[in-house]
Amino acid sequence: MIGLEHYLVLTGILFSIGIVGVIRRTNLLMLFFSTEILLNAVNIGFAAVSKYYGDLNGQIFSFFIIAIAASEVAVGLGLLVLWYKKEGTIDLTSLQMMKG
Amino acid sequence: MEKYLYIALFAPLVGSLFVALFASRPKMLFTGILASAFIGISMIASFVLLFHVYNHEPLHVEMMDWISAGNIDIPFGFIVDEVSVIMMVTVTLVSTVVHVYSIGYMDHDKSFNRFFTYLSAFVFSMLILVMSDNFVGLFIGWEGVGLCSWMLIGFWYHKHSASWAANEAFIMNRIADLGMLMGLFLIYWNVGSLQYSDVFEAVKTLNPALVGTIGVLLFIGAMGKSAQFPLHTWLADAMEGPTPVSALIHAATMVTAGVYLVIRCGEIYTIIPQVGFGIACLGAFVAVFAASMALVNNDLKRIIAYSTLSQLGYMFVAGGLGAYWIALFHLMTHAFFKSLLFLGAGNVMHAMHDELNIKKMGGLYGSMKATAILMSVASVALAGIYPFAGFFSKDKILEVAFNEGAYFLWFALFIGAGLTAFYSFRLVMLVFFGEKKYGHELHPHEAQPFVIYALMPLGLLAAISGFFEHSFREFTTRLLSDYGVHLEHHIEVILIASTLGIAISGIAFAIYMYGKRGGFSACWEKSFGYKVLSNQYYIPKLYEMVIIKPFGVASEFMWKKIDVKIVDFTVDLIARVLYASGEKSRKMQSGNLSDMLRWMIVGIVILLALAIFYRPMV
Amino acid sequence: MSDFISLSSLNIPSLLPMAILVFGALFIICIDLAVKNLNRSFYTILSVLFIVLDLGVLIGYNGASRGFFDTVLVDGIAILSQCIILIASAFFIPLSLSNRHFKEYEMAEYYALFLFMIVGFQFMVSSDNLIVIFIGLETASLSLYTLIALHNRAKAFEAAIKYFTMGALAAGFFALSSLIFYALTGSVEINTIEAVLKEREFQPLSAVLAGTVFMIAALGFKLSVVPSHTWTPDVYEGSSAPLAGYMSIVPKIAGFVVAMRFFEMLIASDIIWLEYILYGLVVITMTLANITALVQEDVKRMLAFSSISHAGFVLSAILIGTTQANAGLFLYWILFMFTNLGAFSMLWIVRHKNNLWDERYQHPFSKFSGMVKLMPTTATIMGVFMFALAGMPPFSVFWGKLYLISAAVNSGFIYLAVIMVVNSAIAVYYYMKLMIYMFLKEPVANTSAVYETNASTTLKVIVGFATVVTLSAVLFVEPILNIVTKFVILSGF
Amino acid sequence: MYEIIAFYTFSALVIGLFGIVVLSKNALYSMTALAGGMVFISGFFFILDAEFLGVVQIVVYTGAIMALYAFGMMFFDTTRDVKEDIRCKKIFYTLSILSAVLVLIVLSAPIFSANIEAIYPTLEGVGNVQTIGLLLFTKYLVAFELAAIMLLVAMIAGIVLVGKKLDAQSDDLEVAKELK
Amino acid sequence: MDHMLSLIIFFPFVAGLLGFLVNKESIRSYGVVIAGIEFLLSIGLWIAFDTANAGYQFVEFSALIPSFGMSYYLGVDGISLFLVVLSTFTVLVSLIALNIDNDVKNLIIAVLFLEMTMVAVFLCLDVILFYAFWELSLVPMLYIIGAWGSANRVYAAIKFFLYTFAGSVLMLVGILYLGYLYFQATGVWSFSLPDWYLVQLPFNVQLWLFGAFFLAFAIKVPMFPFHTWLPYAHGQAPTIGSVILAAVLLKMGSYGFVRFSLPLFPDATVYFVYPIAIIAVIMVIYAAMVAYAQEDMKQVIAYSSISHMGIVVLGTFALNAEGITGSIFLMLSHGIVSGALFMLVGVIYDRRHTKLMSEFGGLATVMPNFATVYGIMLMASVGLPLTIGFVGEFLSLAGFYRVDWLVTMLAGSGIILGAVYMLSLYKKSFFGVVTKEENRTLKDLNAKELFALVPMVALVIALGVYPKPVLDTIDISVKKMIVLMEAKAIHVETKAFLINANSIGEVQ
Repeated sequence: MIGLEHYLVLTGILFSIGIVGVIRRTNLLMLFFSTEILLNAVNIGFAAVSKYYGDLNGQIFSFFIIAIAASEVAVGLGLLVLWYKKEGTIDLTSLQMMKG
Repeated sequence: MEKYLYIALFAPLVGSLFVALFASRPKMLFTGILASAFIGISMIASFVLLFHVYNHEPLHVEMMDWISAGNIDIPFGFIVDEVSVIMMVTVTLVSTVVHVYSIGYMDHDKSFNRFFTYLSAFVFSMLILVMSDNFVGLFIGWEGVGLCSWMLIGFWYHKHSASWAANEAFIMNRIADLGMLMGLFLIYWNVGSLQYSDVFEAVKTLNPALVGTIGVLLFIGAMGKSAQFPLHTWLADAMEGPTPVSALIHAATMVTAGVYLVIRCGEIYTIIPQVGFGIACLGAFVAVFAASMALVNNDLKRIIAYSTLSQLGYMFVAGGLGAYWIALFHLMTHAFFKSLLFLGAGNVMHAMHDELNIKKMGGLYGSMKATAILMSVASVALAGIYPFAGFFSKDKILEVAFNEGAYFLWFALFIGAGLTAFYSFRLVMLVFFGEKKYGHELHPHEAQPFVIYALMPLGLLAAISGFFEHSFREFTTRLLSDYGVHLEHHIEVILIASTLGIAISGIAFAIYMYGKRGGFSACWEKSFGYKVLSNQYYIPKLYEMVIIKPFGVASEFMWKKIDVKIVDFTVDLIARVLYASGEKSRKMQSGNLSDMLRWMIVGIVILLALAIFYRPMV
Repeated sequence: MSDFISLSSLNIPSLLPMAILVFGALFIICIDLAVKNLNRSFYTILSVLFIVLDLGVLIGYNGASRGFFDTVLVDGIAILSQCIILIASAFFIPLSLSNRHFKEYEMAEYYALFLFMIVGFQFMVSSDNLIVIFIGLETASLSLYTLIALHNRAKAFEAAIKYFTMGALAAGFFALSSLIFYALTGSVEINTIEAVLKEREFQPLSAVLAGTVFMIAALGFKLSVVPSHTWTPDVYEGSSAPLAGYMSIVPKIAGFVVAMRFFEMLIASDIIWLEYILYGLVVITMTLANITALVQEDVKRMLAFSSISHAGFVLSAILIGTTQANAGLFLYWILFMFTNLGAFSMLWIVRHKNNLWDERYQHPFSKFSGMVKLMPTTATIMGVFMFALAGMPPFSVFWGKLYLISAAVNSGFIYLAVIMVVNSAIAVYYYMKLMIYMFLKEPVANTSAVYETNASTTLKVIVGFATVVTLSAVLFVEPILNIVTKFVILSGF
Repeated sequence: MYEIIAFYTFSALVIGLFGIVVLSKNALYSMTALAGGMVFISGFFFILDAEFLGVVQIVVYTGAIMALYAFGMMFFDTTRDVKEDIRCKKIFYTLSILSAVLVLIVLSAPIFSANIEAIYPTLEGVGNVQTIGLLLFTKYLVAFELAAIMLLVAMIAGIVLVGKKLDAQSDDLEVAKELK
Repeated sequence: MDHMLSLIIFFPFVAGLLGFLVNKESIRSYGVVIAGIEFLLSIGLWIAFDTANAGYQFVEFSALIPSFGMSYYLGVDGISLFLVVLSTFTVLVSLIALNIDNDVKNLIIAVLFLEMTMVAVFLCLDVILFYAFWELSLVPMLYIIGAWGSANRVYAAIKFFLYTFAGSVLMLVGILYLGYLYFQATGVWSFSLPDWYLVQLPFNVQLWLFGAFFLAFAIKVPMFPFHTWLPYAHGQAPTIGSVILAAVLLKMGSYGFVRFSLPLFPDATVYFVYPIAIIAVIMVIYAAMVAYAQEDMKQVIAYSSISHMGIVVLGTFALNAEGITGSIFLMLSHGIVSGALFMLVGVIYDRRHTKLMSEFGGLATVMPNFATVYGIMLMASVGLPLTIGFVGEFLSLAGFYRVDWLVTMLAGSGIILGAVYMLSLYKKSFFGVVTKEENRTLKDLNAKELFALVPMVALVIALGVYPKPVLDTIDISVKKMIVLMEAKAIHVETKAFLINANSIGEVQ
């Protein structure tokens, strides 16, 4: 029997990986991948807690998080497409028109 | 009788205001005549009041309330008693003469009308000063004469020296006024009133030390107006004003206001003889000190100014020693002969086209007989030769000093008397006698006849007013504490004789030196003593170096360094620091998305670290 | 689990406000399918009508009620904030009726998305279930990203992408926070979480605090709390003025309501740590934003920083946590809404298609130079809004400030009050900067025409309305305060 | 035992794959690794008796999301190596390590406590999918509908953003004509 | 007459709004007429004012935010009555003398708005309302300085605005805290001053609140070292701005002390008497010295304002009827005198476009009337008896003498230093010979300027000769306030101090 801690630690590790990705990536598409990792990490956590409590709320939450992730991807990609059409790149260093 | 009081008081004001309407117009003769007439009316009213007071009782009116706040209640109240009526008569009399004289003297001045405005305003202020029944009213006049003095000294404002002297006079007076003001406050808070009657009633019960302070503070005020050391420098400089002004203000009236104050507050000073003695000492010092400066000065008017100073010293000796009526008497006689002296000097100046150096005159007797005689009379009076007015009053003062046992005071005054005689006649000799030293382009001529006639009364009074001594004493001591000299007869005689003797020898020496010898040798003029004296003991220079210049530098420093560089800079610094930190914090907004995300994570990291490691008591 | 669920137990009316707008949005899309090329005015008015209808329904509510298995919670603050959201929407949508034509306003989708966004916010405020809040938040956010991008300028895209990316990260934080609280308490409903935490006396504390931290980060992003505020100026600058103004009001009030629900329990239970942290955040957010605003060159960016600062200011209400403070929050935000409505509408009015004044900025300060000489009324009105934002009495925001500071003082937060007023003093400078340009400098333009290309009657009416409210705010304070206090007390804050 | 092996295997795989996602220079690798990782995550769901989630994970993530990404990638032409400069490396490393450590500390803290009463317990004997369905359509009906709206929004957003309408340069369209 | 005060406050406001409709050519006359009517209204107020009544009169009360205790509460007593009259008078006179041609419409409307705020500050009895108008008064002034000032005007305007605004924010906290204390004490919210007068506050609270209020007032007065905005504001402001600023706006600060600091925090006031007296002395001497060093005529007068305000502050903190009445009277006199002086500088500036004293000299020859009026004002400024300047100065100093003679003497040196800088100014610019060719042709005062200045001269003399009606009216209210302070004081020492300050007794 794997303890809940294991799952939570795993969640932590994955979330950290996601954060590292968020910090590191300058390619917007790959940056979005990292945000997916964040959500996935949390999903594991929810499922695990749900299981150990014998409570279904967690699973429901996970389910909705998946839905949210899906929606985000749709909008995010749409924005990226727009940007790419305009600038021909999806590197975030190109997004520096506004600052100061 | 109140009617006369108001007439006496307000006639000059009306004259002044009326003339003021034409102040900026070119000369109009009638303004001078009108102003003189108003002063004349005032004089007549004053005489009426004099007789009234002499025969009946003093007059006291309250015109209206002036300031009332808290417990302070100061009315415009006027009192015509023995002292003030003497002052009124003296003031209006001299003023009338000076006014009439000025019509001639200022004849060619383009600001003729303005002059009379100021002059009459001065008379009004002076009357307020002497007639007020309370200290603050006195202070009104006090400042009012200061203002008029400022305007009149600086009458020829286009001259730098004139305006400078005017300011000097005003500011020096202000210094003293502060002392006086403090005195008033002290009186108010201890007595609860500033009416003379209340105050004199109350001081008797007050702590003598306190009364002493009051006395000192009031005397500080008097020192400024009467140009006592160390606030004396303005008086000589004030000679920049037109000569009638010098005659009226800086000889006869305003400068004696200090003496008047001491006399008026006699009831205070009798309680505190120590302070009175101090005043007397200062007076004696000034008497000699000023006389010594007069010895070597070559400026016609300055000599007379120093003489005035010296005579004021005499008055303070009398006042300080409690001989109030004598002080007042000397004040009056001095007013007559000193103004005469000044007015005569004015004639001379006119004749010499405003030349003031007596070394460049001489032999004017030929062309200006009347003036010469009048000035000689005045000088004799000043020197204190029997039977002229000065003899009676000045001699009394010497007696008083002797009587009080203050022999060194007596001695100082005694020396002063000799010096006085000497410099007076030095002046007369250098101006009227000896050889002509002025250029040939000058043709001195006598002043207009009416001017000379106007001077006649003064000449007369200078000659004979001394004979009123007894009635004067009888009259004034109704109010003032009497002071009798209780010397043995022979001592008295010796004193009189010796005083007369030194005066006469002074005169004789002067006549000898300047009549026969033609002045001192040149090497005297190079000696140290002469330089010290002619530079007024270097006191003006000292003031310049110790007060005026440092003040200017300090002011500059306050402004440029403290105000701009420190205070204002600090304020701006706050603003600049904020703005600069804005520029710094702006860098946070790099516009780079990666940085923005990192900031979020930085926030999380910090907060998490705090959450784990920072635990304030829950 | 019962098989039988009574319809009445669902409390369908609680969902009605959202339902109306969903219907409206769908209706608009359908119309677009049926009839092509309908004018923007049609959609605008239609949307406004739906919103007004919704508002009408909402006004009938008073009191806390739950519905749909407790997932919907219509309590006082929910009603209040929904009102604010709806009123703000009703005023900001008609700004589309400007003189110039913009692509996005010709699209029916714009209006549909707008209505969906409102629905999202409504759900966000009227639920204490983290799942519903989260989905509501995302619905609203996704719509908002799209709306920003629809402005169809490079800057708008940049703004949308920046906003989106940071939003995605914030969503991750929200999810993690929910996970932690779920793991701690086994519930995703705030009131249950609260109850369980209280029962366990907030042990283990570090986990509770960690969950709070992530929640702060997630909500802080919405509320633009430092250091998650960096998106704000860029997004405001990139989006159209009406949308920027909208963003300065509506998402934040939604965020505040969630924050209120979430943090109030923790504050109330004397977790000093949170108090300190919030204190720090409030102060930093106010101050940093103010300081940065000092050096801005563009009015819109300046307003962005100003709105960060205002948000920080209002966040103090949550820190203080008394009824007066919470009422003050709403009062402040209502007054702030009208003022910002006016300010951003003015920017919208003076918009010019070309950046005549500065290569980068649409509304640099120099643009307004000497405006009073060309358009005295416009300049004066703008000035009124600026002074109102600066908290100058007796204009609108002052009263909010007054009430909030009073709340701070009353609860012993004297230093906080001092910091708040000092910040107001700093803030005055940058608002005044615009005044200085408008009133004290010489004009750069020869004619007022360049300032009027976008002005239309509708815009003028809206601005006029905002002006009236801003000017005469003192008269509204009492009724607003009464209502707000009533509702806040009703919902137990 | 089987569970433990599965857990550790999946964990290792997922961590490894996600590591690749984050660190790889090649977008294609990265994406493939992400897809793989997500599949393996569904493995956890199956271990945790959340079959429904597992299925959804595979279908939605791997099926829909990854497909979208794939399309996106083709569009953006990022199949080649992506050149990324890590900005401010020091900050990057510190931040990464710090955040990782802190998140781990937080999540490994002893937060588990046994006596929590399940509000919506997993029902023995009834399939996971069934229970979830029941819950979704009762308790979470509103959330579900809202999610539907969200997806609708996403759809509309996607269509509008990518659609042709926005291609035209907006500034040119901004013509000054009065309201009709 | 029930709404007399509202009428006085809002008449200029409404007139200002309507002024937008008035044609540019006629706006000047419009402004003068409005200001004239307003002035007559305030005179009417004075006539209708019951001088025997020490309390508030013409009270208007209506609740604005009842749940927060804020109300529309107006009232006038002897302390504020004359400040109102002074405000309306100053505005009238400065509008008559107005000599600006560009954008005159905006200027006049701004001035009318300013008039509303000024009058309202003196009439509000609700503290929040007071604060509102207090802050609001900055706005028109900002505009006036910034738009019509000279070269460095924007800097000066910003400095003025930010400095005074920043200063008063702490007061807001103070106000709110005091409101809270009142609420705690009574259970009712109220921000009305008469209500607050009834609350006794603990000593340390008084200290803090006094500090909060002090900063706002001190900056406004302005007290050293918070004065640096003033020279800039005056130096750059147009004439009308300087006149109003000096005549009225500075008085708000000193009025604040009298109205708020003293009666609300008697113990703290007594506690701080010496520090404040020392600041006042520094103000007097330091500002006078700095004034002496100035090269710009206007700056001299600006610094002289600081110097005179020092005496006002000193008088206020004498805490006896003499001092406070005197300081209020000095506010009036300083308002008139410095207003007139600024106006006179404006006259010369209009002609020569410079204010440097070195540019002038011998003006007395060229412009005798100007020199005369200047001279009179100057003498009033140095506090010559029978001018308005003396009464207040005398009373203020006399009042403080009861507290401390040394401080009084040092502050009294202001009468010397005042003479120094004023006379040197006069000498530099008016005396001497005309050195600059362009000065030779300067025109003397024209009819408009005379029309504005002559009433001021008349007032300077009239109130100098007969200040009694004004003094009496002020005095009765001040005495009431002192009684209140004494009753409110919680420390025995404070009571003793107040009793002592108000009674005749032995003083060294």
